[in-house]
Amino acid sequence: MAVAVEHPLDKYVRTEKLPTLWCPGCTIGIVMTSLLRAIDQRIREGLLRRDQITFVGGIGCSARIAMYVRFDSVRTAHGRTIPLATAIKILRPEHKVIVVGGDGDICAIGGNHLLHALRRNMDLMIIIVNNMIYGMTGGQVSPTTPLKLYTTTTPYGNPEKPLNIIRLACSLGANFVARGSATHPHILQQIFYKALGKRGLALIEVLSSCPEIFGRHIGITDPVKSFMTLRDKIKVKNNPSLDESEYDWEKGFVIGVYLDKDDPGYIDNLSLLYKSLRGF
Amino acid sequence: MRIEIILSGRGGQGILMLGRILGKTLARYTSYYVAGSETYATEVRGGDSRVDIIISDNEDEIGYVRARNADIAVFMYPSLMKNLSRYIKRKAKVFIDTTFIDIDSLREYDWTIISEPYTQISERIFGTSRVANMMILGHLIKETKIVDPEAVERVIREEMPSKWHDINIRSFRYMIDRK
Amino acid sequence: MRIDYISGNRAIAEAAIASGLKFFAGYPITPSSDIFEYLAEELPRRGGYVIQFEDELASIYAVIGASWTCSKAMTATSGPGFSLMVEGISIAVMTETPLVIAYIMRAGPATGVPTKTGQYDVFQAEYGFHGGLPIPVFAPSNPQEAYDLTIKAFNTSEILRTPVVLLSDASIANMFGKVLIREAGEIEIIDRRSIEILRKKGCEWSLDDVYEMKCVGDGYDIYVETLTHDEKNIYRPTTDVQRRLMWRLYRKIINNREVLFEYSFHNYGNKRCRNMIITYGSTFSSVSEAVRELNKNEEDFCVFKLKTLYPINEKIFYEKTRDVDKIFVVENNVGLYVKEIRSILRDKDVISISVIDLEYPDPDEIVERVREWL
Amino acid sequence: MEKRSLQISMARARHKIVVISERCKECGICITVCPVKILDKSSLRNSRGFRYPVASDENRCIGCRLCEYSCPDLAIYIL
Repeated sequence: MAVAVEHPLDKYVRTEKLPTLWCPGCTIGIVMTSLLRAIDQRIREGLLRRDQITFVGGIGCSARIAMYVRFDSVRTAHGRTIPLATAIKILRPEHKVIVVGGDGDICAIGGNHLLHALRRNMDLMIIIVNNMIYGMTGGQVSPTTPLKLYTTTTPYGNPEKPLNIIRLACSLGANFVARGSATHPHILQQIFYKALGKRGLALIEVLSSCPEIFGRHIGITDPVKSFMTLRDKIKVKNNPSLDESEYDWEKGFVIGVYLDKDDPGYIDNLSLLYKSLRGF
Repeated sequence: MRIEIILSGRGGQGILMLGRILGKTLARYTSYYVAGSETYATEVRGGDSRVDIIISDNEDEIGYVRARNADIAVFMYPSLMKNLSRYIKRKAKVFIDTTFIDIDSLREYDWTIISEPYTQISERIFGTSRVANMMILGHLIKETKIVDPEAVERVIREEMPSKWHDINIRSFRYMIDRK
Repeated sequence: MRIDYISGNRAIAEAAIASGLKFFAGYPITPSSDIFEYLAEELPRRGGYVIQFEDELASIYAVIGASWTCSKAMTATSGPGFSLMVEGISIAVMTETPLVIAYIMRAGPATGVPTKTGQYDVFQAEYGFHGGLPIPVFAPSNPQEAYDLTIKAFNTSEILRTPVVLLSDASIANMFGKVLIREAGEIEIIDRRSIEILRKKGCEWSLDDVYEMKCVGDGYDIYVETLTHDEKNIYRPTTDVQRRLMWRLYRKIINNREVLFEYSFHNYGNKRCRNMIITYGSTFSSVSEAVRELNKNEEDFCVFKLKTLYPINEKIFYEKTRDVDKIFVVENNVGLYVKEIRSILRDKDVISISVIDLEYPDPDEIVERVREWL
Repeated sequence: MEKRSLQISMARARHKIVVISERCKECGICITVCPVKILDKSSLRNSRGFRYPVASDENRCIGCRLCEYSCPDLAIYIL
């Protein structure tokens, strides 16, 4: 058994930190590997340099992606990834700066930063791994928790309508908005691949299954059943319209690229402005 | 030696600019230690503004950056005059803009009063009230000789945008050159 | 080298530029905004960046991010803004991120009187963030000190890899003074890349507990860890590792107290110093006038002005107060920093003179209050 | 019939299923997504007590990599 086995993606992973802390059957790992495959594809095609990739992660299960990938990666406080990533992008414009976080991290506590990054069309790739619950802290309600669902902080059911991240992002000026699902890793990889080539803000919401916490709340704790439950709710569309982005656990979710344009990003505008000022 | 100066007016009259030009001239072109403080209201126009400048040849004497026994004062507007009068020495040289201040209201003070309707003159000669502050500065320097007028002109050139040099320097020169 | 007549805020901005500031992120708040505004005009012309963020939270994290690209970064704020930033400062302490925060105090609590002064936030600046590891706090009392201490704040943050607070207040923000401005070539400017050089050639700093910093883009696949980590930067939730980390971060600052502690001593020509007033920041202005008044009656007062509020070099305190009978601590608050001084000078009579004043405290009031104890 | 399928498998023998057993957390997703259903839980456990997947008939692997892509723990890949 002492054979040195190496996964094809190990060169992009801090293997000394494996195994990950994610629970068995948690699909955040699939999101990570899909992203690494997309990065690998771009690197092999000569479209991206691995020393010019920076990950920024906050707090939460999915933010740990930044902990496991072998690139420059910066961890920070809960919700504060986007401003930190913004500064890195401004000072290292040649870098692809990737923000990874959960629905709570980016949409709740970091919601204001998300709003302004979208408005600025800030040149970041923001990946929101949406498991519809606060996993790391034990199952509290999140902005994307389905209506009426039991959580530890809504023991009588969630009275709040969940946030449709796609609609928010499309309305505020991001260049690229897509929804993927961890249950469809090939499509996810394609979306990531496209997003990595974008200027301006690319936001990808990735639905993921959480058997331990979300699963317990909906009564499906078996990793496979949890995975299959989510997979059955996914409909794949080539170019879905914004109306199809409806976020409803009962009705299921349409994945695909909702918005893909090529407006100048924040960095373009900034460097244009500063070039005329400095002459370089 | 400690010389204390109080400059006061209302927002928009250029009291802060007057203080900065005088302070910079003293700092750059004399060997004195200079310190000052600015107080102004939140509103840009109309509120009370006040500048204190302290000059000394000994750094330790500067300490307190408020005038308590002013040797020189400028009032371009009457609103703070009553309040500040207790910080002004007897026989201090006090410059009064009679455009806004009734000369009769000064009887109660034992000051050496130097007065002109600076704002009116400024409007008449230069077509704007905005350079009245420099006119007062010229008068102040003529009467007190605390700094070389040439140095003031240099600072005006250094500190103001070039399109404002001419009118400000002419206004500054007006009282100095007047016979 | 040039001489100018500038305000305390302007002095901070000028010194930041001279120190090699590359990135400023901020959110407007009186009375710190003119630092922001001046830098917004000047820095982009010199190759730097000035960005207004959506709030103080974003600002402090942007500064942290900028610092991890090995660019010198700062922000400026006041009490309410600093309250929002404290979370980020704790992150910066743990991740050992060099940055400078110009903290221009105003009268509080809450929104208080935004344009007026006070020294109410000395403890927030020193201890306000979670984790219990205080950071260097410098407190200028006039524009020249604001200039010099800003340069020291940048050098300190770079050498010791720590956030540093420059604690000024609304009075100093609007205080003008003759300032000797030394440009980059005329002063020692240090960045974190010179730590290894300093270590090799030997210097006054104690660098045993400071690790070399690699940045984003340096090609090392750096990992910035906010969790308790060992010497190899690996997360280890054990008491042993927590202890080692805490003590190292604490020692890093405290072992440099001799270099960091700055003060000035004024005896106003008195040979003896039976009575001493300890003060800091804009209150020094009023105290110096009060002491002149007190000394007229041969009261024999001297002033010990603190320019560093943390860390303190206790040795200097013992030395300066050896023959002193009475010690007065004058502050523009309810008597805060006096508690720090009492904890050092336990066998001395340390009297708190709190003068709460929206302007410079009235020297006459200080004289009156001090006389009650003579 | 049996003979033919064996021939096909031989022709596709280039697909080798590699399991890094120590990384496995026994979630079973790979077993479920495999279109040819050749993965199963082993009877052995790794050092953390998880029963990692083994291929019952590696020759039947069609090399679709769904297991590799769907594994959250980088524990399985196809050579």
